[in-house]
Amino acid sequence: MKTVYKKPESMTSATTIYCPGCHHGIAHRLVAEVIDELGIADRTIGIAPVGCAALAYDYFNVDFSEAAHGRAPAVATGLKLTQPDKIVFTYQGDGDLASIGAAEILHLANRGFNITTIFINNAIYGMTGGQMAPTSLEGQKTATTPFGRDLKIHGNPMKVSEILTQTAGAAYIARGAVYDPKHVMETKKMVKKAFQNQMDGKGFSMVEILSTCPTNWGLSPLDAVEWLKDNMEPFYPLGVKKDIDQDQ
Amino acid sequence: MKTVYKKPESMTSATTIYCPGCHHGIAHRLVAEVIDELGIADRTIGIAPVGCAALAYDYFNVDFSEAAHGRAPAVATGLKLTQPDKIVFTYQGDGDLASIGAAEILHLANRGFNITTIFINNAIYGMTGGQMAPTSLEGQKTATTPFGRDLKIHGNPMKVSEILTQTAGAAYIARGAVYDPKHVMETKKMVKKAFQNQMDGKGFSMVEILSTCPTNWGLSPLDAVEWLKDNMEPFYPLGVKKDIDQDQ
Amino acid sequence: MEHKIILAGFGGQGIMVMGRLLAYAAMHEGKNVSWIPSYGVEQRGGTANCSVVISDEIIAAPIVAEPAYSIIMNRPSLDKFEPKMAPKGVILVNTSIVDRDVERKDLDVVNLACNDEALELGDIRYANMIALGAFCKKTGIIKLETLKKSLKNVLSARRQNLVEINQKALEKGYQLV
Amino acid sequence: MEHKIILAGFGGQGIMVMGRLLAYAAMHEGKNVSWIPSYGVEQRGGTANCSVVISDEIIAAPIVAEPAYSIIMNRPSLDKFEPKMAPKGVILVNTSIVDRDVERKDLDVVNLACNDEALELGDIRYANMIALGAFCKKTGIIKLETLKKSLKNVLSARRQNLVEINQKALEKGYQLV
Amino acid sequence: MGEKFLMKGNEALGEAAIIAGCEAYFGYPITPQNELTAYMSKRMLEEGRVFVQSESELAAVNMVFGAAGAGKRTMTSSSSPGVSLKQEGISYLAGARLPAVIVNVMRGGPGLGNISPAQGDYYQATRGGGNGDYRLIVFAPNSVQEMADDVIDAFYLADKYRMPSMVMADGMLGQMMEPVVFKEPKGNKGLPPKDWALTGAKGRPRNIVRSLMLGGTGLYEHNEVLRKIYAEVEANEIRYEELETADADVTLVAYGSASRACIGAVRHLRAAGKKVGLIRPRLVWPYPYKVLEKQAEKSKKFLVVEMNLGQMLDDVRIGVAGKAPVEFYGYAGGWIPTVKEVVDRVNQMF
Amino acid sequence: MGEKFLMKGNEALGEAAIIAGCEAYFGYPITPQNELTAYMSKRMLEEGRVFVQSESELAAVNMVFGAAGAGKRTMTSSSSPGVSLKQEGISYLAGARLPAVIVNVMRGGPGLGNISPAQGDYYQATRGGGNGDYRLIVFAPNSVQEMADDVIDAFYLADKYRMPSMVMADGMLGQMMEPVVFKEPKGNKGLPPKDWALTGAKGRPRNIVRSLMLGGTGLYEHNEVLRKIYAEVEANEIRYEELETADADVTLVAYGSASRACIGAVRHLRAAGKKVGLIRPRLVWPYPYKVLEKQAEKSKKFLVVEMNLGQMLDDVRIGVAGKAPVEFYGYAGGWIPTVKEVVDRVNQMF
Amino acid sequence: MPKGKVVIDKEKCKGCELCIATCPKKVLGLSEDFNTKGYRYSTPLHPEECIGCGFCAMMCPDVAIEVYRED
Amino acid sequence: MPKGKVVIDKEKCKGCELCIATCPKKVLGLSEDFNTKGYRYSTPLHPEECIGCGFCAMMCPDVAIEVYRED
Ligand SMILES: Cc1ncc(C[n+]2csc(CCOP(=O)(O)OP(=O)(O)O)c2C)c(N)n1
Ligand SMILES: Cc1ncc(C[n+]2csc(CCOP(=O)(O)OP(=O)(O)O)c2C)c(N)n1
Ligand code: SF4
Ligand code: SF4
Ligand code: SF4
Ligand code: SF4
Ligand code: SF4
Ligand code: SF4
Ligand SMILES: [Mg+2]
Ligand SMILES: [Mg+2]
Repeated sequence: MKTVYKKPESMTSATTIYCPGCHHGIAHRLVAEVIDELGIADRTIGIAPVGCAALAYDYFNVDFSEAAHGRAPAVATGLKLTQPDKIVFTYQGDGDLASIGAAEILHLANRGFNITTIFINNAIYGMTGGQMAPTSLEGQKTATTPFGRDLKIHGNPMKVSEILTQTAGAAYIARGAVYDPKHVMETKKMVKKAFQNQMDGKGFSMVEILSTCPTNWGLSPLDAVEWLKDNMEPFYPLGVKKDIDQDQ
Repeated sequence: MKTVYKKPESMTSATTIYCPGCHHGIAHRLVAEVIDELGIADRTIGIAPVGCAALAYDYFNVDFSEAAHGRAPAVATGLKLTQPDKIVFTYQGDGDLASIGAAEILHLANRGFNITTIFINNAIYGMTGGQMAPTSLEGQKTATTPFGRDLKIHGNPMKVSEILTQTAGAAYIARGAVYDPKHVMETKKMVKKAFQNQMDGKGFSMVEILSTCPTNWGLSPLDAVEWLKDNMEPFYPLGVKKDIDQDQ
Repeated sequence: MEHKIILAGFGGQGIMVMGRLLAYAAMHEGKNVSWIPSYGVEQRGGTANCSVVISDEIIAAPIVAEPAYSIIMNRPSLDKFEPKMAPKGVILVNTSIVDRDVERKDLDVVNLACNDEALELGDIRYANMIALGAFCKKTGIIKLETLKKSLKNVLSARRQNLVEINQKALEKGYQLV
Repeated sequence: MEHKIILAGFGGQGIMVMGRLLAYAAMHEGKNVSWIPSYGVEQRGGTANCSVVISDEIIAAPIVAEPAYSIIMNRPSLDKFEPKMAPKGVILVNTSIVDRDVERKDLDVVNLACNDEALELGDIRYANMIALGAFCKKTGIIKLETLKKSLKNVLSARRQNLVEINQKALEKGYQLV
Repeated sequence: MGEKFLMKGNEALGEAAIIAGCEAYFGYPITPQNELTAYMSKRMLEEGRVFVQSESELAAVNMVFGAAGAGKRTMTSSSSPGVSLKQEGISYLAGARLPAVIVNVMRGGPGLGNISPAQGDYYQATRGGGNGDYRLIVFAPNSVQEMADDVIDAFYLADKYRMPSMVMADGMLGQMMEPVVFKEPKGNKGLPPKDWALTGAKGRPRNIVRSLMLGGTGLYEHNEVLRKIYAEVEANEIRYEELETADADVTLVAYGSASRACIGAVRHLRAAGKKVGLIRPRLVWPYPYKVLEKQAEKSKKFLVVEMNLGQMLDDVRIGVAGKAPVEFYGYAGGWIPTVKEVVDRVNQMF
Repeated sequence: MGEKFLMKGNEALGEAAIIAGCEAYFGYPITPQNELTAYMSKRMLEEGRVFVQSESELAAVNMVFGAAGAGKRTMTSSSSPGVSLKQEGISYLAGARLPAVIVNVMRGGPGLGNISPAQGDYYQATRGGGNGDYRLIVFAPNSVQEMADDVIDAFYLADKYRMPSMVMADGMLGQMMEPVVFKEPKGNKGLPPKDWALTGAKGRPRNIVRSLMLGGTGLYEHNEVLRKIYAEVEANEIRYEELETADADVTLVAYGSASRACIGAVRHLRAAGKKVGLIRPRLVWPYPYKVLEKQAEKSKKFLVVEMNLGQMLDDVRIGVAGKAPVEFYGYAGGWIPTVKEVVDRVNQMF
Repeated sequence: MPKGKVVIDKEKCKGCELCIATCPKKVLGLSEDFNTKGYRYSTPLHPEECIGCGFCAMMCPDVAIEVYRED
Repeated sequence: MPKGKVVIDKEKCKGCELCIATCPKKVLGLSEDFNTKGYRYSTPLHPEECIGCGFCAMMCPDVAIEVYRED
């Protein structure tokens, strides 16, 4: 029998600390599959965020650095500029990337340094127990919006990908999801493109992945998928937002 | 004889520390004129940046706070939310707002808090002696781009106003200049609108003002105006970039 | 007197509420008391546990390293805490879920099929109160009445209607030992 | 011996270069030397000045608070530094621009119309070298030759063609005292 | 006496702030202080006051700068790495002489470390991790009750001296529940008016809030003002507790969570006939140097117990001034001393 | 001996870094260290190395984290408020055991303060303004020559002990020109290989760079490793200079810019027959406590001179340990002691 | 229809049911018993129905699934 | 053409010439002498030509100019 699916080489056999059904695991897998397919495992350096994926280095079979909360783009800059032949990627949550690290990602994108970012948007702070993220939706109840996110009080949800399209240095910005096989396949293409771009020296590339946090949303993994489709996807439309290869 | 022009009441009689011909002075004047015209001097609180305008409080006859470099939006948030009836504005340079303070301005704009920002884009760090700003142009020689800004090495110039239009909370984003009377008049209208919006509770409003830094550009004040027109204005086109009143 | 207690089980078993109830009751009886959860990454999927200390004096160490008492609601918790128990400690084990016996011979073991007993009351969610009721009787650290009275303090406003059924569970557990 | 010198004037008058030249020359003569500009916001539009200390020993205080020597190239600098001069200090004043006399009686004053003399060489930009040449003669702190030789160290690569004319200015200033 | 509540330390901090009249809270989530931010997100809105979950700790402390500049009682809280990020802002608060309360619920370090209780930020809190010469009034509670009491006092003293104050707790105190009774705050009794606040210049000359003092001797003089205020605080506000120190041969010195095991140890060792006492600074700045100096005249030995590698140790050495040997017992990264450990360690000293 | 240059301190720092093999520099402008960033912006490109003007000090120190993680010699520089912003990052560097050099050209504080020379960040540098228990090797040069020498040593010792080091200068040293001769660096002689670096896992198991140690006793053990390393540094790397201390009745203690006036004062006072000496720590961490302890056996009095309100004062008190009175002379916010001032102050002690 | 085979590592499974919901052939279901981490795990209830499409593996966040198909 | 009057505070002026360049009537020019701050300052060389348009004042970064016009 031929093998249809097996654990990618670039993943370790460690069991993740992620909650049941958490999309972090799927996103990890896609990244690992892409690293395998591109044959770059021995020259890839990943950067783990502060967030549920803080221990990402336990799950990837490649060199990894930690980064202070939000500063993965800066750490990536230090790693990449000193070793331009290496493939450097950051893996960041919405608190990490969109909140505390907003300046760093904006400047990385605007500079256009040749780095890849995987951005996990689960509309919440998973690691710290479910507080509002910049991407939390109107009305969403979280640990810090106990009465629901009120736009007057808590401000508006942030569309990071749309904002970053306005930067000169972004080569590729896309938003995917992983809630069914079709989207898993589409999103994997995006991830691959984002890595391929770096190999081709095209500049900053980012894939935002709409993800569930069943635990902090207070939903079962399957209900969480439905909530994502009903609430997140309409507000954060999927698709390629910028692609210098297409735009030219 | 009737008075055509006199120092606005909201300005003190102190002589500024600004270099001859520096556009900071004109921008100050416009803000003071608007404060006078709206009759809000006794309930306005300004926030000075870290930059050449760090001593702005010496020149305005209204309550003023200092802010750490880049953090004026945060200081403004603290002042405004605790006193919603006051008119709070930040006055920030391109180093302050676009570089170190990128996260704060992005989040203020996205939240849409009811605050006004005057953003002086002179494509350089004036105060510290002429280093590259995020807004410095391709090829521009500065203290930290001695061979000219090389996009591959130093990254791309940042179009802050265009980026901020993508935030949900920005009510009004406009870019003006003050290099001749016509533009002074136009820009004053923008500034007035940005303050009026706050009085009307419409949300975050910002006016970017393209400005000269004759000293650090190494040009006479008049040559600096020409440089601005020839180089900055084409890259940073003037006009209203977003206006919820128009867009609706 | 100082009583050092560990309560442990899976996340959804109401371990924290059980601990808080014990702590409240002790406070209502005029004791010094402390409650502290073990917090951290290990919580996810692993065991949840909390320390409760009840004392007549100032509590020197709220985190219990060597419990004299414990309520063990699942197997991983038994594996983790059995070796840590103080000599001759009292250990209450939820045999509905725990599939092995306590190995240490010095311990004073109470075996109770909490889930099954709870199911009789209509829902396995009351297993924690069954356990606590039994623990109360066995140890005498706290009065059953105080536990019952304190229930309103630990149930959220929305759940006040469950006071009565939880009181029943406490009583049932009390009777079972 | 330790010589504490202040050089002061407007921003565009080549004050810093004058100071650096003096410092270089002193270094070339094997002395300990320090040069430090006054920096800060006050520089804009105000006076620019620098301290030079030349010494046989380690220099204890590079910032000169009480200069024994000064070259004063404009009026605000005179106002600022005249009161600070050490008793009986040597003060060289650029009378082309400074429109008042030195008031202190104890000071050893050298009045020199540096700008006018420089203009004779073709450009008022050489006023600083005129002043320094004169200062050299008057004080004997440094040799004219060393100053002349050190010029190449302070002029940027693009300005090396100006070495000669600046040397002339130094000489001219030297002659004038 | 009010009602007795069983509360988490983090929540008690929040409720005490509400009682103390905190008008604006700015925070960013971080373990182990999350319950405080969550608590404020609910209670402040219920009270019609200001709550903002800021984009970062930097933003939070600078929002505090704004609210404090408006003359409001304001607070921010975080845990170790987050407090590191606030250092510039705290230095600004001190420089601009703005009263505000900062809470640090310390965790293991350095760097990201872990989320276990620790006392590794003692230096940062007492010596100013930010730039320049400034101080914070630093409370070191060792129980949920003290956390509540200290927040109330922290607001008051901040206003009294026009300077920021800090409540330095740790993950154990933040996470644990204990009974707490909230005391009546003093309100504004005896406090100077905030006539420097930025409230709009209606009917008065404009006010300026700043730490920048360019040119001339402005900053020098400003620092002399700070020096005077700090000397005043040191003269007025020393707070500590002594336990069995009168005849102690060995004196323990500890604060916060570490001091609880020490209290247990003293009890235990006294019961065993050993002459052991404890000095427990309630404020770690200003520091009770004189108390230690006096104790050093009678006590033969000192043992500092900290959940770090030895930080208050410096202060004890300064206080004891060579009059007796000072030993240290401490580990970092999640160690919480047990009574038994302290007892064993002290027994080595006899 | 190489050529003698007349150079600004800031530029000498830069050239020395180039000579020391600094492969990546990340900085953000701030007075009075701007010449260093400017110098690197030119020279690093000329050398084909990495220069980035980062968006902030935070970004700079985290870029350093990246470059250090890659096993490269790397440096960042700033002045006081900017260094405050780096505290979290520095704590991370220490936690992850990454070698790197941080330069602080100190200015007046607290807050924005001013741009005059000052020594107000001594506490921050020597005790860690960031969270947790960590140390930096802290150089305190007092001349342009020493600035150059120290940068070279700072890179070497950082690599040797796998920890960050700091060169702590001030606005006067940064802005002044003095003659400087660049010494030959030791290169990598005697240094451990950087087999932990992130260079891609080709032909070896993957490497991980981190300070996070969750669960179990990982962080506790990590801190014990740090404790051991720090003890080693304290045993090996004490550096100080003594001037006329052998028979000194009054011993001055000073570092950096403040020490220059003290050298002048010692000379002056000795000429006047007064027995005065100076101890000048060249590294302020590790600190020469034992040197002070020994000196306290012969010297009657100590005077600490600092351009702050008294920070190293703590260390001198700890070192002297009560054996002699320790007095303090210092002001903050732009004060630079003159020889005359120090002489006058010392004369009060006789 | 091709014939497939699905292999699930029960110890890696966290019982999230994402695979179960996605299987077009309803091959998978939750076990009655628990794995050592305390989860009911996914298991092929109707292995004969499996077409080896790999969808289940694609959805598994814990890489607990291997899929094979007849060539 | 209306008649205007321009008044320049010579001590506030920094001699940047922005007003001079903007004046439609070429009224203004730099002085020969310096003010106390050392700047050559702007001064009405042809005051009679002034139409009181206020452009000069609008361009002055130092608020050194007042303009009046006949009603
Ligand atoms: C400086 C700092 N601030 C705050 C934290 C606490 N913290 C850890 S993870 C996190 C947010 C995680 O949310 P996100 O980035 O969305 O990742 P997720 O867990 O949702 O994947 C925060 C605030 C920290 N470790 N450091
Ligand atoms: C934290 C911090 N970093 C850096 C500085 C130094 N600094 C002062 S002003 C400035 C930049 C000013 O540039 P910009 O904001 O463009 O204002 P401009 O002077 O051009 O008006 C910098 C970097 C500082 N004071 N604080
Ligand atoms: S908390 Fe949320 S984001 Fe984190 S592992 Fe659990 S489900 Fe995933
Ligand atoms: S340096 Fe530039 S921005 Fe600053 S005052 Fe001078 S001209 Fe204006
Ligand atoms: S491979 Fe396809 S058919 Fe087989 S179990 Fe998985 S999803 Fe079902
Ligand atoms: S998707 Fe994976 S973890 Fe989830 S139930 Fe299926 S096999 Fe188990
Ligand atoms: S008012 Fe108009 S015409 Fe008169 S001087 Fe000014 S610009 Fe010229
Ligand atoms: S614009 Fe103002 S400052 Fe400039 S020359 Fe005219 S009057 Fe003077
Ligand atoms: Mg998230
Ligand atoms: Mg600028």
